[in-house]
Amino acid sequence: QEEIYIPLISKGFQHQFWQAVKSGADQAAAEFGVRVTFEGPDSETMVDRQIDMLAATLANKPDAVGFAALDSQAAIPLLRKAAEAGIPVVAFDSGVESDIPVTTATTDNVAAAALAADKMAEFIGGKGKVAVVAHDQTSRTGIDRRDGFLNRMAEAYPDIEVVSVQYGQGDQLQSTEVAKAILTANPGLAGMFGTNEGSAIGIVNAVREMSATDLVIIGYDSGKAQTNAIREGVMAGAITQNPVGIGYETVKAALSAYRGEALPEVIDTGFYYYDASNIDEAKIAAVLYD
Amino acid sequence: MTLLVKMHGIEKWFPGVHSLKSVQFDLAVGEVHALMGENGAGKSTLMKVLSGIYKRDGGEVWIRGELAEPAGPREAQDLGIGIIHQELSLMNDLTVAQNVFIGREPRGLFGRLDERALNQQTAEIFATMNLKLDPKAIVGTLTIAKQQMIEIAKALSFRSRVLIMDEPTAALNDAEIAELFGIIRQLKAEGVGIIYISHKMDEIKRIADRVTVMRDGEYVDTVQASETPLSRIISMMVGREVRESPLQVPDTSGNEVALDVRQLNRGTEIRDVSFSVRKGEILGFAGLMGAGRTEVARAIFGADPLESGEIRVHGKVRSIKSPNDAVAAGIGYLSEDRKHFGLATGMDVRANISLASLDTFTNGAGVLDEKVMKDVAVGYISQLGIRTPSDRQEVRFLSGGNQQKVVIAKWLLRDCDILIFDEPTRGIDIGAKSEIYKLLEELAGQGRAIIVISSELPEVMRLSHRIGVMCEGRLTGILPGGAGTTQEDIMQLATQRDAGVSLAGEK
Amino acid sequence: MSAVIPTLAPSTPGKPKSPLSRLIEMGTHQRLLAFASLIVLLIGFSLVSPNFMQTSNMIAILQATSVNGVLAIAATLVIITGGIDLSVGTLMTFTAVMAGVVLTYAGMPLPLGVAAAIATGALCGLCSGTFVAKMKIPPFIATLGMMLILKGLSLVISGTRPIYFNDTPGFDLISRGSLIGEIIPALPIPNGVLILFLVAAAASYILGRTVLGRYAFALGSNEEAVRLSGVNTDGWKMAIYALAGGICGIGGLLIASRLNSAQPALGLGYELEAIAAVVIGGTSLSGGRGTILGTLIGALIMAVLTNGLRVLSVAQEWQTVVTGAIIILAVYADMMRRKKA
Amino acid sequence: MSAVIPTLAPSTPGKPKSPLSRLIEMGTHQRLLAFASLIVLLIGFSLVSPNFMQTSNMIAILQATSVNGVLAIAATLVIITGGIDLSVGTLMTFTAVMAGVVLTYAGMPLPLGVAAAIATGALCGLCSGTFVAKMKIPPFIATLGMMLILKGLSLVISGTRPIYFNDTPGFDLISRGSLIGEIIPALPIPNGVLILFLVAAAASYILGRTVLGRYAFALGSNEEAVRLSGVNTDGWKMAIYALAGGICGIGGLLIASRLNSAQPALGLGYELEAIAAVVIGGTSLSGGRGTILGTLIGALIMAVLTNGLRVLSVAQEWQTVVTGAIIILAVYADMMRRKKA
Ligand SMILES: Nc1ncnc2c1ncn2[C@@H]1O[C@H](COP(=O)(O)OP(=O)(O)OP(=O)(O)O)[C@@H](O)[C@H]1O
Ligand SMILES: Nc1ncnc2c1ncn2[C@@H]1O[C@H](COP(=O)(O)OP(=O)(O)OP(=O)(O)O)[C@@H](O)[C@H]1O
Ligand SMILES: [Mg+2]
Ligand SMILES: [Mg+2]
Repeated sequence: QEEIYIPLISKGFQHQFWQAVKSGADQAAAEFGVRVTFEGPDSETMVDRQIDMLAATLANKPDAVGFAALDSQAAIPLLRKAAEAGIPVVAFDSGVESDIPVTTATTDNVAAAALAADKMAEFIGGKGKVAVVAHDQTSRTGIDRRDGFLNRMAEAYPDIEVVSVQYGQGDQLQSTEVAKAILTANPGLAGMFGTNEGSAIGIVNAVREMSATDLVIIGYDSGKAQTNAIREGVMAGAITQNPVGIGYETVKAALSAYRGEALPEVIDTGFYYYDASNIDEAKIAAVLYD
Repeated sequence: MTLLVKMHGIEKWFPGVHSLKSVQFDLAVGEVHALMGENGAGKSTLMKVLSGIYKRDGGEVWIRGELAEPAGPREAQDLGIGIIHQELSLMNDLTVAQNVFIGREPRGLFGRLDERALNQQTAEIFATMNLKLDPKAIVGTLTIAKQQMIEIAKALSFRSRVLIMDEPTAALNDAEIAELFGIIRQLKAEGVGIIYISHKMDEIKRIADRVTVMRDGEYVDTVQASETPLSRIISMMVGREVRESPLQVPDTSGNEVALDVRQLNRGTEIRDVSFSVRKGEILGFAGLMGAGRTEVARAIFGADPLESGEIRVHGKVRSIKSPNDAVAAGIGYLSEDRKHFGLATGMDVRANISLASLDTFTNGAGVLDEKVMKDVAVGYISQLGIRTPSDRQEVRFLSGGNQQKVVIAKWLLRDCDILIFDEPTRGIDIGAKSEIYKLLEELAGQGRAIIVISSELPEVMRLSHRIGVMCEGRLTGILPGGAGTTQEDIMQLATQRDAGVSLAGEK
Repeated sequence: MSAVIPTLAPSTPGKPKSPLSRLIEMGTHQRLLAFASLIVLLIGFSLVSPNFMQTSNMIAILQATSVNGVLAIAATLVIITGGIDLSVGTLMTFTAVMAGVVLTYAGMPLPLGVAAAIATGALCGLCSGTFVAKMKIPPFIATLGMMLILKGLSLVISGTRPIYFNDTPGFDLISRGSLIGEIIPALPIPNGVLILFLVAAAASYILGRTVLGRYAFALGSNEEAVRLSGVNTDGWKMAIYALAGGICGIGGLLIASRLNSAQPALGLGYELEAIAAVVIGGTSLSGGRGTILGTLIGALIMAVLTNGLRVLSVAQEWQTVVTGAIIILAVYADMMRRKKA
Repeated sequence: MSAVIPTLAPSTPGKPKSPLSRLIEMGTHQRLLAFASLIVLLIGFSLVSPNFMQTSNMIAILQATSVNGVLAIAATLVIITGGIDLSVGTLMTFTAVMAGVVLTYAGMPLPLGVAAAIATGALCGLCSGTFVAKMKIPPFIATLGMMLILKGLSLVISGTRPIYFNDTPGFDLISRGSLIGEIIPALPIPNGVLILFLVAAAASYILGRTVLGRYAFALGSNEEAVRLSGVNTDGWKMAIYALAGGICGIGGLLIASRLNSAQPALGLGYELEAIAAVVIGGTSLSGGRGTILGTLIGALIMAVLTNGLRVLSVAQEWQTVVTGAIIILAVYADMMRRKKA
């Protein structure tokens, strides 16, 4: 019989994080002998473009769909259409607020960012001024990671003041300029948190270009530049999700859903904090990409 | 008699130019008042002040006995003043009718346009002008001549009490000029006052009642046209005597053939045209509007494609695919439409003059030698008497005639063996005209082959050693130059139509 | 109608052409040309992929065209006057947000929301128009500024959170419902598409048959000449920009109802796509010429292209490459055919 | 022709102006005006925030200008010819990727990488130029197509992965090092900024003193007239586009060395910023007039604006609003001053 086709509609495409998810999906595809395609809009703001992508994919009568909704509500009519056509939907990255998806492969961004806050606090000794370079003001991941960090700081570390939250669209150059501006505006800043790869690298660049010293940088995700920064000690450490795992689990789940097998409500692919000390451990190395 | 217009003490300044120095002018009911003067004398400026386009820097304007302050085109229209501008100002993408009635379209409810009424009213106006032109034709596809007629029709449609005509005949041929004069006489009879600007002296005698002469932005004098000899008017304009040396045709039959054109063809515009020009010869081309002279010239110059035909330069067959090839082959072409095809009006005089010859002003590294370019430009400015504050003045700020002189300077500088001049003296004052005639003859004298396309028969006859006549894309004959050939001979060839061919935009 | 003559390259005075060929170029010529490219694409895709030519997919394509199409129509109006409008995308978003404020925050009835969106659009358009006409700011700058201002305001007003229309029953039907489908069940064309075509019809009527349209072309063709004819050019220009703004308001309603929410961050980058559709449709950026039908086809070409490549599940990076190449080819094909004509 | 009327003051057949201002306007006038707006901004920000006026921050601003500035210079060249270049952003990225391929994948020495980037840029520019000049495709479409093609190709060639230059010691010094700083330690101006100014100087020299520049202006002013002057307009046009492309190549090197990596996903949206800088600098989109100095100042204005607002840590959404408003005001101020002049 002809091969099973499982398209994944993601939130993005070019960013390294999504490429890692893609690679995980491809691994699974190879392993289970299914055909996987991976697509995502240029920016996480383009909700309607993602809908168009989903529509186009459904035209190909896939056997199951992986979907990372930019906005759950907006997608619901199409998801219904999929359900009616008997196409199981697996949500990934962030959940789809609807009962249509058979399962959700995700990590808890809020908790992950909170961990980042804890680490930051630990490094700067529980008091001082810190700032956040976030990658997006409106996207789910952007909001969760920002708020996860801010809320944790607010409730657990009264002596730490978050002086500025600014956004660099995950674009390394923009994030660099943003970070430099923040450093200029806040002499004696103790630490900075970058909410995704681009933001984190931006901070690192800023520190290099302004040759700022003893600033604690906590990053997010991985990528060669970031892992290098950690090895060199420019960056204290970073949170990483398991993007490869997300991709892999999504495809795996989609396949079992297609086969009608039972699935858990949520497949938590987990997140980790890593730094120079554990960066080379197998468990961590497995979830890092570069 | 009641005066429609009375202006006096009019002052106008432009950067570097004092264009109007306390000028006076008046216009009576039902008269044609000619306004004469050299290029840059200030004629158009004065009229733009009267029609509210320029704000005057001094002086007073009375319209029908009342002090008036025309603050813009609309106000001027309301005061009953209509103007035909020297430079065509039409919307090329719109149809003829849409242009004529722009701003006054017949409308239904909610600004709905009544296109049928629009076209019909336009057709009616054209009918009164005996003008054969399809109201639905796109203006951009029409010839300058036709576009000029549209401007006239537009001005007429305002039914103004005062009608300003700034060189309306510059682009017209005798036939249309006759029509225009018919219209003017009719308007006179209706009591309309007409201000008429032209550089064609003969026209003054034909229609003007009074003549006011300006020089260098100053009022010179106002005289009765009937009792003042042209020579006097001319000397008032130029400030000196202009002697027209009669044409003596040199014998060039022995000279080498510079340009030999055989069996040129393109659609209905060019139909097997063959002719040749020898070194030192001036070949004139006469013909009615749309005869296709420009087409032939443009085709030879590689500006438009050819369907068939052979072009030999100095005996060698040349394949000319672009103006670039043409210039390389030593052929230059001065277009009849300076605004669109002649000038980069946003650039200064110096840049425009050198535009066709930049290679001669550059070193190996492609660096320009501004110094030399300046000297050359200044040279031509004085030689052709171009009125401009400096060689860095943007060309669009020059008067019409002075712009034309800049184009001529460009090609004189380029110095080709074969030069095609299409309407070279369009809008150029009598003094400068004779200068340019001398220049052309000098060029011929130096052994260059010159082709002159002109819609002014006197000009063709004044210059040409031989006269080619075209009609509807065919070369209907070549007449010898000099006293032997009369206007009648030329017109006879120019009207050898053959049935079943119609011109652009005609019904 | 003059509107239809395409320019080869902006700011090049048309070199003499035989009156004949000019005539042919007028009328439906240009539209047919772009149309040809569209047909070729459709046939091509359906040959390669059996799944392409399904009613559902065709409708998906139309659905995908609707928003960009409406924005492109707005852009066409401005471009015909010789201007450009970079604010269509963020203005769309802003109007959607305003609809959200009226309907969800203030809980007013649906018609008021619709009115609010369109009025907001017209008002913002009027602003751009004023900047351009009265303050003589280049359209590019005026609308760029507007684009940024509106982008920011959308975020401010919405509190950077999407506004959902769940409390406004029937709002999503504006684009998702299908009046046609109720009459002809075999043809479930969504209302969004219907609205697109209605807007297009209205716009072409205005351009072709009303004074406003006439002056739009006249301004783009030779503004100075229009002024010299005693027309109040500034006023008419502002009117055009306002009209375009209002149309963007309709676009805002379409996208909002399609996503059943106003997404405040949306809209950046949409302006380029809209303008692209306009130019592919044969409208000249130098003004004075253009047709709504052409723009529609331009928008369809782009939608078909993206959808088709996805249905073929071409790798995304290659999709961009192919899209770029085909856009160039499609327009080149136009040039060639026009030359022949 | 539209080309001859400065868009900044459309359609006024020479309002009375003193001969002086007329002359200056053609020369440094316009630039000086934009310059005033720049000064106002600088003073304003340093009054509001003590941290703004630090050497380190001034240098940060200059560095932030470098990439956009170089792209804007490229765009200026094309815009002066009456065209437009939407591909500057993705071309920059593409050249960066090519440098990566040569240096990191093929492991060749630094100079070859530099050459590769610039050559690639020039080549791609030549393609756009050919589309425009030979195939008569409107510049907007030609460069839009190029933009998409190059965006895709960058991803394809890099395998959608950033290419790092860790194995090429000194590559990051291209923009980060500071030759000036070594000579005058007090003035650690990064090389990136130095390069920007060198490129600017070269470009203005070419525009002002060479045939190429002269034809660039002439083409923008009235292409047909230039053609009928026997000039090989197509060739020169292609040369300009190629030059612009080469300059984008330099931009690619700057950004790559700043990020010490070629980021294949970067570049979209940069074109708009570049063009904005050009227009703010007083270059007319209808071609025929413009200055590099103006463009530089335009780019600086935008950099100062974003940096200043960030230093004041204005909320993101308000940053956009203010930026938009100030861009409009800055240009409007120009208008006014020029009117007075
Ligand atoms: N807008 C302007 N800016 C600067 N100078 C101008 C402007 N318009 C006209 N001039 C100058 O004013 C003088 C008079 O120009 P005007 O056009 O009135 O001459 P004219 O008598 O109409 O000449 P022509 O017979 O060639 O049309 C010229 O020297 C011209 O350079
Ligand atoms: N700019 C133009 N656009 C289109 N067609 C033109 C243009 N100029 C001339 N033509 C065509 O060339 C023919 C002659 O036009 P032209 O302008 O040359 O008239 P003319 O100069 O009075 O006469 P001649 O052609 O003999 O010089 C017309 O049939 C017209 O269709
Ligand atoms: Mg005049
Ligand atoms: Mg002619």
